[in-house]
Amino acid sequence: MTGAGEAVDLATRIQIQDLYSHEAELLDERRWEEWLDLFAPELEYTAPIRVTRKSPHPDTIDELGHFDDTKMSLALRVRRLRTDVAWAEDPPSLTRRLITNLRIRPGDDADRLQVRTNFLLYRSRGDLGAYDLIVGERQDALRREGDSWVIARRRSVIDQASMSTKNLGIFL
Amino acid sequence: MTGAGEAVDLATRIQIQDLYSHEAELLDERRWEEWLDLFAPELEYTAPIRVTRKSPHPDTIDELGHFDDTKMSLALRVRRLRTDVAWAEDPPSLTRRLITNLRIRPGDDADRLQVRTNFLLYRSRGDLGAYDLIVGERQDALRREGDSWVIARRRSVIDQASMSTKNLGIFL
Amino acid sequence: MTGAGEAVDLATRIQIQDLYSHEAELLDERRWEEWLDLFAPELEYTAPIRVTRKSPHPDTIDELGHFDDTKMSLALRVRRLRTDVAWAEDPPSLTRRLITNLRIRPGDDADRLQVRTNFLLYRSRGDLGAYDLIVGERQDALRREGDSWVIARRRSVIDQASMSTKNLGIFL
Amino acid sequence: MSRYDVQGRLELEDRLRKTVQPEQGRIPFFTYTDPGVHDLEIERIFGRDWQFLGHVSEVPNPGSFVTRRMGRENVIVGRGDDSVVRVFLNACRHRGMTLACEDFGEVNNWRCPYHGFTFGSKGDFLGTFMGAPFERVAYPEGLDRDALHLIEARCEIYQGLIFATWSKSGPSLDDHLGNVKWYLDLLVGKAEMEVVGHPERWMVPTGWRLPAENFTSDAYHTATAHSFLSRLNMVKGADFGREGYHVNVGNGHGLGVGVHFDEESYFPKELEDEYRANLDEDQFRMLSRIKNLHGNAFPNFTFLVPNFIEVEGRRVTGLMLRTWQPVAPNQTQVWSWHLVEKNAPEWWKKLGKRMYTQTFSSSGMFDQDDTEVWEAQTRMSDAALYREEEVFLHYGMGMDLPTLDKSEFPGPGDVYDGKFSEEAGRTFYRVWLDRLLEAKK
Amino acid sequence: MSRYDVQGRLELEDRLRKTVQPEQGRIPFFTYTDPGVHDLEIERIFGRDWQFLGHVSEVPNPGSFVTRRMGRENVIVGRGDDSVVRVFLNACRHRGMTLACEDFGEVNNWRCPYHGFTFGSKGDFLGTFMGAPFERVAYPEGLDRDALHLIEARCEIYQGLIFATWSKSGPSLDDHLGNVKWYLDLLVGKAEMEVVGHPERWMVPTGWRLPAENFTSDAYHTATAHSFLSRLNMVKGADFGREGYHVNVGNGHGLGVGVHFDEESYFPKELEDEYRANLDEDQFRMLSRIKNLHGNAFPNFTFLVPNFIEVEGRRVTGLMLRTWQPVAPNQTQVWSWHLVEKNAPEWWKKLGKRMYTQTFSSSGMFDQDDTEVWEAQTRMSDAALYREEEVFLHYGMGMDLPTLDKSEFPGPGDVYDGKFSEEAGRTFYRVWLDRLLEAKK
Amino acid sequence: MSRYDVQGRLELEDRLRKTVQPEQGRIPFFTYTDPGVHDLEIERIFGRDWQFLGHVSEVPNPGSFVTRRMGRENVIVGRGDDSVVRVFLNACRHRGMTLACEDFGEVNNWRCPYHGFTFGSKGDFLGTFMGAPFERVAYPEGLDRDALHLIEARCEIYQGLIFATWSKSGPSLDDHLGNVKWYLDLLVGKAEMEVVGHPERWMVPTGWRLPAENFTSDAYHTATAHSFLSRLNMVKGADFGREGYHVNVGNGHGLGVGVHFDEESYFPKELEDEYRANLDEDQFRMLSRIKNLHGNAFPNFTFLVPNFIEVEGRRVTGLMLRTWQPVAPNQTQVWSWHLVEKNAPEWWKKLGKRMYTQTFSSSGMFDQDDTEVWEAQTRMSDAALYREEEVFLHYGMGMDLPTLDKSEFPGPGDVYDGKFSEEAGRTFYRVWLDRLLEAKK
Ligand code: FES
Ligand code: FES
Ligand code: FES
Ligand SMILES: [Fe+3]
Ligand SMILES: [Fe+3]
Ligand SMILES: [Fe+3]
Repeated sequence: MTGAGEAVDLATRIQIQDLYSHEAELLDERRWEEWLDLFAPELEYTAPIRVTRKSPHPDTIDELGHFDDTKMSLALRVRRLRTDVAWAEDPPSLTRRLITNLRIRPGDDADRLQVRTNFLLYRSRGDLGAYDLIVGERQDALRREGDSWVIARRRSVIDQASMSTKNLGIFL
Repeated sequence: MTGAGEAVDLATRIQIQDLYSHEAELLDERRWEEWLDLFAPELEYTAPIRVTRKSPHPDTIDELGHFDDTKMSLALRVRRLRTDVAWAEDPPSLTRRLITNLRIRPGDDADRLQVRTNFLLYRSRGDLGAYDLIVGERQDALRREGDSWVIARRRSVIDQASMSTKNLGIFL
Repeated sequence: MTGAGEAVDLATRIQIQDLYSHEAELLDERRWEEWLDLFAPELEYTAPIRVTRKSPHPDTIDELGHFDDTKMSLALRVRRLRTDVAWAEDPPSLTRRLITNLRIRPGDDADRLQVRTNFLLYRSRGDLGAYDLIVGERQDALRREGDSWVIARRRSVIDQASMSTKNLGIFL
Repeated sequence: MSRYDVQGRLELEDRLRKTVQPEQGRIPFFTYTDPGVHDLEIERIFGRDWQFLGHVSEVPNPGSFVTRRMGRENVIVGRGDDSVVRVFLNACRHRGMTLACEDFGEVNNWRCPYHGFTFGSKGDFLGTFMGAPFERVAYPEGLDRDALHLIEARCEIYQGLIFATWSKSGPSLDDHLGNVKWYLDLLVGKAEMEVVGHPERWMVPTGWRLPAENFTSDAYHTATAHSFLSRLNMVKGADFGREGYHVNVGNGHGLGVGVHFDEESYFPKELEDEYRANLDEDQFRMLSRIKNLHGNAFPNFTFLVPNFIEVEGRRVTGLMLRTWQPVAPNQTQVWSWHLVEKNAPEWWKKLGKRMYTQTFSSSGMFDQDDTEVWEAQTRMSDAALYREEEVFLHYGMGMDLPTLDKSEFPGPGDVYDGKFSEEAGRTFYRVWLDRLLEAKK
Repeated sequence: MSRYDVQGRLELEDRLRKTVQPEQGRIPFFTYTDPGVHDLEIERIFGRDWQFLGHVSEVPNPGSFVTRRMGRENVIVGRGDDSVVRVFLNACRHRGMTLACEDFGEVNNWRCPYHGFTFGSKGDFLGTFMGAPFERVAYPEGLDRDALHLIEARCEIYQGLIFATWSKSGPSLDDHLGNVKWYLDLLVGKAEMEVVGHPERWMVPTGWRLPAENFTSDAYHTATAHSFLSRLNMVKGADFGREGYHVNVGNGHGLGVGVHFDEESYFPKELEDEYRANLDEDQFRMLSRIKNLHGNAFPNFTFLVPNFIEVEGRRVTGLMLRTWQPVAPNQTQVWSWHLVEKNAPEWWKKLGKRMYTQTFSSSGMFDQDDTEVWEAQTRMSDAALYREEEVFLHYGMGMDLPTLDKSEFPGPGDVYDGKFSEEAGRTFYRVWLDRLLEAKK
Repeated sequence: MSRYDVQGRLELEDRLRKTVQPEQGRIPFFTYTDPGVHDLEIERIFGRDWQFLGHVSEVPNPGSFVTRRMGRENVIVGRGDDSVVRVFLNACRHRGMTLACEDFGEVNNWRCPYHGFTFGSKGDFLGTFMGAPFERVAYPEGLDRDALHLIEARCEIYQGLIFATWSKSGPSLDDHLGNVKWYLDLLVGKAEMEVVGHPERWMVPTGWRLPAENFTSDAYHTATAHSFLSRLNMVKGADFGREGYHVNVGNGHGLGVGVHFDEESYFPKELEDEYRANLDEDQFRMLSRIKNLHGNAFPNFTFLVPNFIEVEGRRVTGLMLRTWQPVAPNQTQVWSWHLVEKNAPEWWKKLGKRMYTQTFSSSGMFDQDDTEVWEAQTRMSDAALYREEEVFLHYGMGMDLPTLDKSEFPGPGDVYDGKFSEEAGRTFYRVWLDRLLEAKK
């Protein structure tokens, strides 16, 4: 069994757990600029497409994705969201991210970690009680940066072959 | 980054985490009297209304809420639930509270903490497979009481401008 | 208040937390044979039926369940899933298990623990954005096995009187 | 008759004509949730009747607006730069996009996010976002500004209550409200009122009519549905809300007034002067006796003074206004306002709000039981839609009773001694039936 | 013909008359999910036919009740204080509120939570909750007690199986069941039976008819749909369930019996005496040969003896009863009972329950595949509703085959050698069509 | 006219005939979401018209297949063992079970999971899974193999684009596409193309027509809906996409071409030879001037060359193809393909894909705003279905303008100078109306 307990010491484990709680709060409060600070400059931010295949064929397609971003392009998205004409998210969705099932594994070297978490992203808009759920797994690569960690890669695996939210105007 | 790791020592962190798991269990098992014991006498228990506004207007309205309770009024609610005529919740809903994203921050003094958690409250009633989700954030103020903690304030932020559960006959 | 912090030391707590994250990953990745290894040979694996009753009548019926399995019968189910004719789950559902609210309590002896967790099981199939949620509580009995733990009993309480997923072709 | 025998509108009208018998206290079960009935209601009641939308304190300044519902439709209630309150369909005249996307706000004009067509606070088309040169390229012949005026509803205000109707030729608000005005004065005319915060909204799986008729004439249910009151010794005596008056107000409106026999008014002394200045003598005396008051103005405007309760040594209540917006035959959106006298003392504001929230919000101890019941009735009706024999429900309480005269009760309408009567409910259904069968307005 | 050309009930009846051809083994695809067909079924099958509701062991005492479904409607199955089992629409006669809100219970009377109207265990109106004085105030002229009697269905019991129908003039249960009684004896008449725990319920996105016809006459699908059996070497030989008999029971009922050729009966020796005491000679001999038995009594009452399996050195099976409750054209609620002989040895009870749960509950290894298939058929039919050409499905297995005579098989009905026949399915559809076209009962 | 006055198909056809006035630039609001209109569309457009299903690179080998949608129906697009691409209804001929349950795959035949009926890659019935002996037992008289052939749609391919129609007698693909072929050449005929990964799918709560008409003729919305471009200084100049040409292609197809005035083509030099080899002189010159190109082929096939953007020192774009699959009047499934030239340099592939994903996938910065708008229009229309007066929408941009002649613009169709015109949108609605009123094809 490979669990977090073995890959890192307790202080790091807690630090990482808090990193994810903090990140979720930043996103749910739309503090996107602070959120961007959590990422490394070399960030790759992707989200593969899911397909329905029989076992044992893979059910993810990485050749194309819901996202294909760099830190710079995320920053552009954030700048866009800060204009007064970002209609899709202004008025903003009410969102809440539940982050669970933290799994920390050694990365390529001592300064790197592979971190997986499960997420449930609740999103409501409008006025008749409807909401969307986006559920999946984040597969992150973290890099040590001083005494903190930055996210150097994120691959978000959404658990639907046909997504049931009208757009990804929100971040995973 | 402000995370739990920095505000409190590990033992306290664990104590608080367990407090929330315990609370959820009490509520899901309808052990309301024990649940009331988790609160301080001076409790303020509120839940602001959410509105759809353009950025950067606030999307919460605290002038009116889904709840506006004290410990005494919560106790009255509980006494009511224990009668045999509390139709709304007898037969009771089947509920489950998932509490995640624990964030602990210093309070006004050493004996106080600001604690935030995200919650997903699943509620099913009746017999045709329907269910409601109530999702949001709890913003609690905890106060030390001996070697334990009590909840002195709770502000539950529900992430819907128009709630999709027929009543809040259950507690947040 | 009975929380995990009191029943076990921190290392064990972390070990158990990781056990559940690991288990969820195995199931979501359909690594069923590895999953079976987490269970003790004497396993009882059940899921009571829920009913709508007025308080204080119990709302679970253990005389009949959604599951009534042993380790051997689970192994048979797994063997079945590995054939090329397990239509119900081939193509497989896309699933994600969020495991929260860990509660650890002493078991019958020093080598046993009672562990409860809440779960949300997200399941999507097909191509039009539909999904099912199965939510409830796992009530497990763990048994020490060397320096690790195995699951000796699992009672999964699903929070619906009439389940809203077409079959339990997936494991709880 | 089963729903299946009804193939279209004409047959449905026939079925209604034959089976809805308010004067006999008989209403057929299918009307609770029949989809055809619901559609008729949308067209002929919510498409034509006066509907409550909000309070003037919600649109205080020129440019202030709120977005509200009239049945299934979304409307803008806006105060123009000329300070006049108007109501517009919240749909751009170009291609129907939602124009105001906020619950409330303050603007100079509404600019459509799709192609930039822009409308002034009086609903007039102002041009396109990109300005005249740009517009001239796209529309060299110009745009017909009149044809692009926002679709406007008739809007009238009574005692700060904003109403609107899509009907161009129907009665005035004054005529529509009729006798209920006397009672509304007691609630919102007695002092300068203001909306506290923002109306709460939530979804209840019921048709809109069940709650509306409950507030119109169902005083009787309290003794059972809300019997926790007696279980917890929260009410004295066992009259359970019978003590008081039932009023069949006319036009489908109905209400019940619970009275006390204490010397003093339960309303705050501090406001007495303001009350006196705004009410006539009869009204002021009535106000002083009020212990509770529930009512509904046809179709879906509910008002309530919850029973006064003692808390922290004070006797308080918290005024509630509501609408029940039809979303589907078995789905209603509740809008629940809490209003308070602007000049009231702090304790009255604070405790009144608390009492309102604990008794009649989504978490209200009364509301909970009511929503449970309405949902269950709705589900049973839904399930019974294809039964072959007609199931009739019982609306026969208080038939053929004598009315009080003016000397016994000062308010207008047909007044009955004691709140246990469904007379107003029967009139509600008479008006309802007449509306549904009125093909063209 | 596309659904769009069908404007109302009469045109739908026409389309059905023209295209449903059971005797030719042709059933049109649209009938699987057409909403109009579904509505007709609710009115003319579930509104009129005998439906299985539960077993007498579920209402053991005076005052015991369970709440069940008859199609879309909720009913109370209650044993009165006179020990008679009755079936009532679970709707208060006042305003239709759900009367019994529990899945089961034991009560003296049902008191409505809304206004307290109270009904005795025989369905009689007893008065209002607050008692006579209170009632006299509200209804000075009194209430018409007869008119307020609960709506009651006809209820009859066969071998402990409780059935009810809304039809007042239709055939008796005895006539309705006809030949299937002989087979039901084998399942629930052979010994004192009891329901284990409570029926399991869950939702399957299929029309109710697909599972019903599957159990009626689809022995053939096992070889493919459940071919994991052979993949895992869990069945010996390759007959895949052909070995046995197909029975077109009549009245739309159908079943298949799988037999073994071992000397000994697979049923527990410990119960042999009880079996003998309850069955006739033919039945007892048949029981001794049973390896499995699947069937369905029209419309939606399924019964099953799953194939005996060896486990822990014992040969066991676990009896299942089911109903498929129509919720929508593409939504069905499964009710699945497990029953066992009350006097059976513990091993039989414990292992039988386990086998039942592992093979035929919501997690059952057979059920899984079946639900997957039924959902897919339902979705394909839904999608095809507007196709212009009629798509016909194939129901042609085993046409024009000779029946066995009494000497070859002792049970009643048209019996065929080998389970591979859809004769009972064709009769199922013939009965179904006749029901749908019967305007008035 | 309210929806309630329309009792059936004939009255709906009447209403459409009277109120849909494309040539006057007037389209009634109800058509956006009326359920009856939607059903008509399913029958008469998606049941009859040529629809885009995918690209040949998705079915590269004999046995390759993908499953796709034609309106509400699921189809198999498979390359037979004879290398011919065919389209079949993905429903087993036995009982309608879904035959191919994967999004794509490679098989020798399709075997139904229910009873094992098996079909070859040409759609021919091959027999049952268990083989001939088994089948002979079940069907001693044999099965009619011809009658069991899969239901096949007409399939034709243009420049690697696979289309199909259920109509047996309608026009050829060639005739249906007509002038749009010249433009499709520019997108997918200019080089060997391949689908990158797999089309992305997601659900948008809009009717299918709003996006389709947007891509047909709505260049104007960019300036407002996507005005973040100017806010962030991402476009030079303020023409906002007017610069270019609007083309009313004919047959309901429409498109707009944005052009640049730079010397050099924006497309990669590395591919120039391949482009030249595949395009004629006019086309090659046009390609060299393209800055962006949006369009839609009736009914729901959208194509787009997003505006070239500079990134990492390169000028790139990422070709998009789309279909808008109708799921409900207010629910559409988007299918979005990204294609690229197979022989393109790596930078073009990598950056083009990135640009496509960032601008026009589910997270695309343009798509976001569009989906928000379409949902809002849909909701407003839904809410207005029961309004009594007809609400008309404005489709009047660019009426009665002169077309360019061949010397000014080489491509076919009616070409207008500048992209601000809704001429193609008006033709889209004319074709749409004619289709809906065509009772029998
Ligand atoms: S829809 Fe409002 S400007 Fe076009
Ligand atoms: S509805 Fe049952 S008493 Fe009124
Ligand atoms: S449905 Fe395909 S073989 Fe029967
Ligand atoms: Fe009430
Ligand atoms: Fe089966
Ligand atoms: Fe756009």
